[in-house]
Amino acid sequence: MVTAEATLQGSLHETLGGIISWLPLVMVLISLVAAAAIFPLAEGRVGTRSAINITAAAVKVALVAALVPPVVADGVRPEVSMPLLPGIDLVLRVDPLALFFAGLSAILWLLTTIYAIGYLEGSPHRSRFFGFFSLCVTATVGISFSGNLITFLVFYELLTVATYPLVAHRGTPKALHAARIYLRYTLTGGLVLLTGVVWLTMLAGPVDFAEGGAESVAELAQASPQVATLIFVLLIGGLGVKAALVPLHGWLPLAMIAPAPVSALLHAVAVVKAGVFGIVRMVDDVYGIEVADQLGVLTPLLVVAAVTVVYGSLRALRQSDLKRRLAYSTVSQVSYVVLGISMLDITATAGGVVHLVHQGIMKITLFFCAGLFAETLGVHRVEDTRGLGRRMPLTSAAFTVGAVGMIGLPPTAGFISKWQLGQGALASEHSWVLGVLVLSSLLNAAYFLPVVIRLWAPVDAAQPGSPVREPRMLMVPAVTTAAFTALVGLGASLPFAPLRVAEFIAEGVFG
Amino acid sequence: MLLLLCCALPLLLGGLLLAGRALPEPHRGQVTTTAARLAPFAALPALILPVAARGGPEQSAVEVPGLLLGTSLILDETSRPLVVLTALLHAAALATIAWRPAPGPRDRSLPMPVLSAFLLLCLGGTLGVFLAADLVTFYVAFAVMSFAAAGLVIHHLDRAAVRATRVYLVLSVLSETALLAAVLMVGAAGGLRLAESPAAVVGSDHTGLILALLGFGLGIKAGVVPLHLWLPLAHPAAPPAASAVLSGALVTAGLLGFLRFSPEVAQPGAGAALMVVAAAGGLFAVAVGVLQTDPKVVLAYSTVSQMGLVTAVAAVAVVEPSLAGKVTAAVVVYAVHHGLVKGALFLAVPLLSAGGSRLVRGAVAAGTLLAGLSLVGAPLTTGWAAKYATKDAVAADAPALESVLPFFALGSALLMVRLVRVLPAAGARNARNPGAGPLGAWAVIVLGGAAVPWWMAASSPEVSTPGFDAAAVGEGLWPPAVAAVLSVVAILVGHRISPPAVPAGDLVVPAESAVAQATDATDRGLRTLGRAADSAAEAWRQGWSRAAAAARALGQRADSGLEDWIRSGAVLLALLAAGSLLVLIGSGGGGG
Amino acid sequence: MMPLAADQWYGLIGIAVAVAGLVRLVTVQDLVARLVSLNVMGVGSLLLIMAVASRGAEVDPLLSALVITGLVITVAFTGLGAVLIRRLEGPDGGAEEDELP
Amino acid sequence: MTVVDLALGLAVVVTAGAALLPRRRMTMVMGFLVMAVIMALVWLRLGSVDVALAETALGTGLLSAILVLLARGGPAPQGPEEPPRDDGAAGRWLPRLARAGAPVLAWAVVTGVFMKVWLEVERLLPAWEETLPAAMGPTGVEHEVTAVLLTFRSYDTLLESAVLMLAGVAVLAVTGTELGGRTASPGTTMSWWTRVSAPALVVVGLWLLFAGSSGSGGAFQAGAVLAGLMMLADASGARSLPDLRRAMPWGLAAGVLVFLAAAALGPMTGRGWLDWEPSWGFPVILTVEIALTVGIAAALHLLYLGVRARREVVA
Repeated sequence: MVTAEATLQGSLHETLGGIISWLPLVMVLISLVAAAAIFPLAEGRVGTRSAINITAAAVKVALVAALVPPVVADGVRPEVSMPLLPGIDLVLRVDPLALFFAGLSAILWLLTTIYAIGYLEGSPHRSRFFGFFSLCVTATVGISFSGNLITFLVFYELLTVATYPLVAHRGTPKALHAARIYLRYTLTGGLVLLTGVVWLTMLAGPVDFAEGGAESVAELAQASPQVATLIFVLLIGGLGVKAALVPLHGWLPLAMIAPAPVSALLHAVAVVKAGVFGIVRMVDDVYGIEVADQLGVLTPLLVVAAVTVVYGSLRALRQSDLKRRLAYSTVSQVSYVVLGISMLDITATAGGVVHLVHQGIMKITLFFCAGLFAETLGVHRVEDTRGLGRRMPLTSAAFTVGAVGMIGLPPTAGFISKWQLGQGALASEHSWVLGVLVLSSLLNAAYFLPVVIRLWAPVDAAQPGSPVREPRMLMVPAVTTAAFTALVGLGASLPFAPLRVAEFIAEGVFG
Repeated sequence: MLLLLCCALPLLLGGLLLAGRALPEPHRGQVTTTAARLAPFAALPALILPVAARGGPEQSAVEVPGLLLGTSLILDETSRPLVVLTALLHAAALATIAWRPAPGPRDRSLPMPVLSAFLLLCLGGTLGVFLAADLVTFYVAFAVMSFAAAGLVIHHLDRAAVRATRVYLVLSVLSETALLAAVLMVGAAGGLRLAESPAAVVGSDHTGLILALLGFGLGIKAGVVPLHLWLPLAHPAAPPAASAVLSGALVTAGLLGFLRFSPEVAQPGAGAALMVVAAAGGLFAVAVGVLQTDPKVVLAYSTVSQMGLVTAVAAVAVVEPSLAGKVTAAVVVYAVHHGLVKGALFLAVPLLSAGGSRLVRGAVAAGTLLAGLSLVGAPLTTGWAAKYATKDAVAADAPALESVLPFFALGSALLMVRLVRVLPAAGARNARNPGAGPLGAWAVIVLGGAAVPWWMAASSPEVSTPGFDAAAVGEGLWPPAVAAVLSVVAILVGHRISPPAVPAGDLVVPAESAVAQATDATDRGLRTLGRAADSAAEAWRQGWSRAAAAARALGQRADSGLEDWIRSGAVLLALLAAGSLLVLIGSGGGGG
Repeated sequence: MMPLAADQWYGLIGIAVAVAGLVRLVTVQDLVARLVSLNVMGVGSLLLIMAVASRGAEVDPLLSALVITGLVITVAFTGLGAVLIRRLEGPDGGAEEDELP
Repeated sequence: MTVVDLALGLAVVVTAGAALLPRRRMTMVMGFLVMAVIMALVWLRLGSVDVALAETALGTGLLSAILVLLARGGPAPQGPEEPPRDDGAAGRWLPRLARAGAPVLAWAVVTGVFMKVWLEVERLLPAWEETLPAAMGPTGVEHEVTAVLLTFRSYDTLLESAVLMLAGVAVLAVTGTELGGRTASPGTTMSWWTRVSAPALVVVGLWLLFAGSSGSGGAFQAGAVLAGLMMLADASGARSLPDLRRAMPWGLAAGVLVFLAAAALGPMTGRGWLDWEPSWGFPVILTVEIALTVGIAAALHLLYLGVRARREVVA
């Protein structure tokens, strides 16, 4: 009896394991199917479209949540592999880092979808918009679950193609110009990345992502370090375009012409994140942190990241357009991630990785709020935000939380990132990075606090105007992410909190 | 558990009050006003705690591993009296604003529940600073306190309040950043527990830098000249109840930082620098303060002066770590005395100009007089005891400082005289009864100020209390006496010469213009940078566009020649034939 | 010179026809003529493929399948070409139309 | 090489000339038609019944229908080829000769070289030795060509059906709503004949389809027959037959979608693309064949509908 029961349990376990191993493919397909269902929908069928969107997003969040315990706690690595070309497989695999990124994009996608439905209410071409929106998320999930370089590349390029129509969505000459520039930058970046990937594959064979680096790449680095370095530069250079590393960041401030949900997508959920996520993958899972260190490529990367952090903040200071200011802030903030992973320290790596999530939550809050200001009262410029605290209290409160997080003040998520990075910097050989962090904090405060003060404390005695009804579909996501910003900071040490998972990932990186 | 409740209850209630502002209108007012009326009770756990937790530090410690980066709180002998001070002051402030008989005149000010909420957050933060057992908690609580206090300063939303808030926020951000850098370095050196921090400060590679950053960051909060800029602006701008909290509790948090991080190995340079700067600044504040006309500004300068004194005393522990125990005890007694007395004075400002029965007005005047005398250090008051304790603590190792201390008492006396002079001009007396709430709260603080420090001094083995000998009494009497004489002279001479007018916030004005100029310069620099970067990017972009256009044109020209089907067909055929002939020749040559 | 085998002969025919189709294709202006030339060229090349396929004792099924594919594709492009020509010249442009019943 | 081969080959060349050289559209189309008939014979002669069948159905049948429709509907041939030469100046004979002669010369050169290469190359190539059936293994379908089409050359087949579908989609895109309406009935005889033959043709089509798995035939032939039937129905204006025009896009999509689904079945079960479990072979292939038949018939019919002049339509 006992054995029979055990067999039954075993087979049950097997079945569950079988289901779990299919989940990565299912998750990629969910949004693909959603996209396929949305494209042909008639413009007026708002209900159906919203239902498809929200259902797909919610299912994805649930699936990510279901994957967390087995992947993080039990060490299961669900994997789907299918042949793409002879000798090259399309591999989808879930490891903690993948889940981390997928979780971020799944949750934020749900919120962004709700926001976008409210934001675009009554505007034309919504089926097209949401179709590409879903495609974008398909690509993002694909990027996060990619188990090897080729798969990553495929989804990475898909993301480029799927975001172009979103940036150009408004169809105005300005939007088209921005979209063209965006495409030029990202396609060139994609080409450089492709060159690097093809070269690396030629020399080292198909590269599987592995904790601590791929062996074949390590051998290549041993045999011909110059070539390995050159390929590294190509890979990072290609990814650096989306990650908005200076001087490859030019498209990002231009792309703010897109509708607010797209900006949220670009800055927090998908595009910029895909770039840095790729850099994390290259450094940690393709080359491996030790090989990269031996090649001597980490310190230059660190310097580039540091320059980006400071430069982005400096440029943000002078922007009078709110969204442009936020865009430059993204340039600066995203490089924290690169800063973290290139310091060769476990605490710093955890800090960098956790900032992937933290920056996403905080920046999306700010873009949601900026969109709300623009949509409700037509406020685009920083100086026009004066006195909005009275008229749109919830939005302003959410914005304040996001800004406080960006400055890195406790008890928000930004503080946790900054603390980890600071501790890491001091533990590593690069204690000067602490100076960069401090300087960046001050600059962040210098360009965010004036907005906050303007919101709540109008200097002139002019009447601020009557309170405005904030559209609920827009406000709920903004307030939710603002709450996340605080909660993620407050509960940073709880099990399965982003910081915990990031620490777990960092342990994997350092073996 | 009670320990956690101390901090958590005010923070939660404050957060809920703010969140309650999101309710739709008919409910919002009722719910939040009712909650705000209950707010003073949020300080109860903190009042019970020092009495209830009589055991050793082991019993009165709590760990919350999941919160932030792991949170731990502890109640030790240093923090015990400070918790009482904070709880009392905040409870009084909350009661003053929430238990008023009727809401004040409707102006642009934020609603009462919002003020209560910020007071509650401030209370939670300040208690957190006092009770923190680890660096992160200390830093987080410090930040919560600092930024919640911004909500107090901005309350009236008028021009002065906004200016004060801006100055306060700028200084707070600088303070927080300096503190973060210092705290990170201390943490990296292994001092994540506050108990180990002093050793880590010494053990770190960057001891000098840490000390400088700590001095800067904490000095701003403690109001050490020249980092005191926010105090004289914030106090008149904030409501009196909030000023009481700012002056009594907030600055003490900065002071506690000095005590907590005071290194175990002597740092004579840093200590002496702090001592000199603090003491000189304290006397400078007196000089500026006596020229002010707003009673709350006078009180603010009094605070700056007193904090200078007590910081200078605390600096003795940096110079001579062996004295740390004695100095800390004395500083804490002084801080509690000053906090309560200053709180009583601030709370008295609106009461003095309010109406009420003759009895009430008499009581208010008497209480204020008592607080004033206490601040000056008149015999039998708590000021007398506190000043004696500090004098005794520093006598052995800092004779220079000891000789300066009486001048602070003189300064306080002068400021009090000035206060009496400017009070009547401060505002038209309104006939309204101040109400039982504010009056009761004020009375509690006055009585607390007269009793608690005495009790503390008596119960602590480290603190020496003055005996009733002639020397001690004389020490307490001469400053007010000299001040009285000087004041009479000043009043007589004052008609002839007009004293120089120093704006409230003294150095703020030049600092502001300097900052404005610096901002302008930075702005210009940034504009240049931006223009250069943008034009470089634009040139790059246009270069590519031109290249692309040229390539397109070239292709088009080649293409248009072949556009005609027949022509291109002919070319193709010719090429094909020529290629074939080549093949023929090639293979023929190779041997068919 | 060796006598020609059947497959070689058909190969030669295929080449001649395919090249003729190509030459006509690039030298004629009329659209329908071009379409027909394209078809002739296609037939020629298919013939060449079949010639290769039928060299052994049995016809190679793989190449046969390829030829069928080729025929299908021919139909597809011819049909599409015809539709496009019809659109280009307009539905009522036919001069010969009236002569026909 | 026999006399038959010689005659057939020459016939091909002659008919090719007949298709290429005339100036009148109808004439060249007729030339091409004859060529297609000859080609069917050539295929038979080369030993491939499948190709001959396909040629008959697709080349001779459909293609000629489309081309004839096109030729009779279009304008008279024009262009710089035949400018009216009223002056008839004798001095211009040289350019005219060059115009006519240069292509012939080019043709001769290229053909000659290719022929030479071909003759040399063919001698060097080994004859087909390995017979395919041995390599085929159990695909679930007995007939070689069909099995090849569906299993070994599945990529090819997929892309081919996709090409057909794309052609159909392109026709839809280009003509849009003009497909609507029916043709005027040319006469009762025609319509009667259509009604009578329709069931028979359907049966023939189905037979070709099912025969594909055991003998020559399959989706393309079946699709062509069905398309021809629909064409006939349209041309005869037989109103009693169901109007299938609206169903065309769906039929089109069905073919390729089913094929894609079948293709994805491989990776889902851990094999390559278009590679199935042997045991599933027959049902899967049959399903695909049915769907492809529908798709191809739809695409071909759309091609016909697109070429059919609008004027013939009764609104």
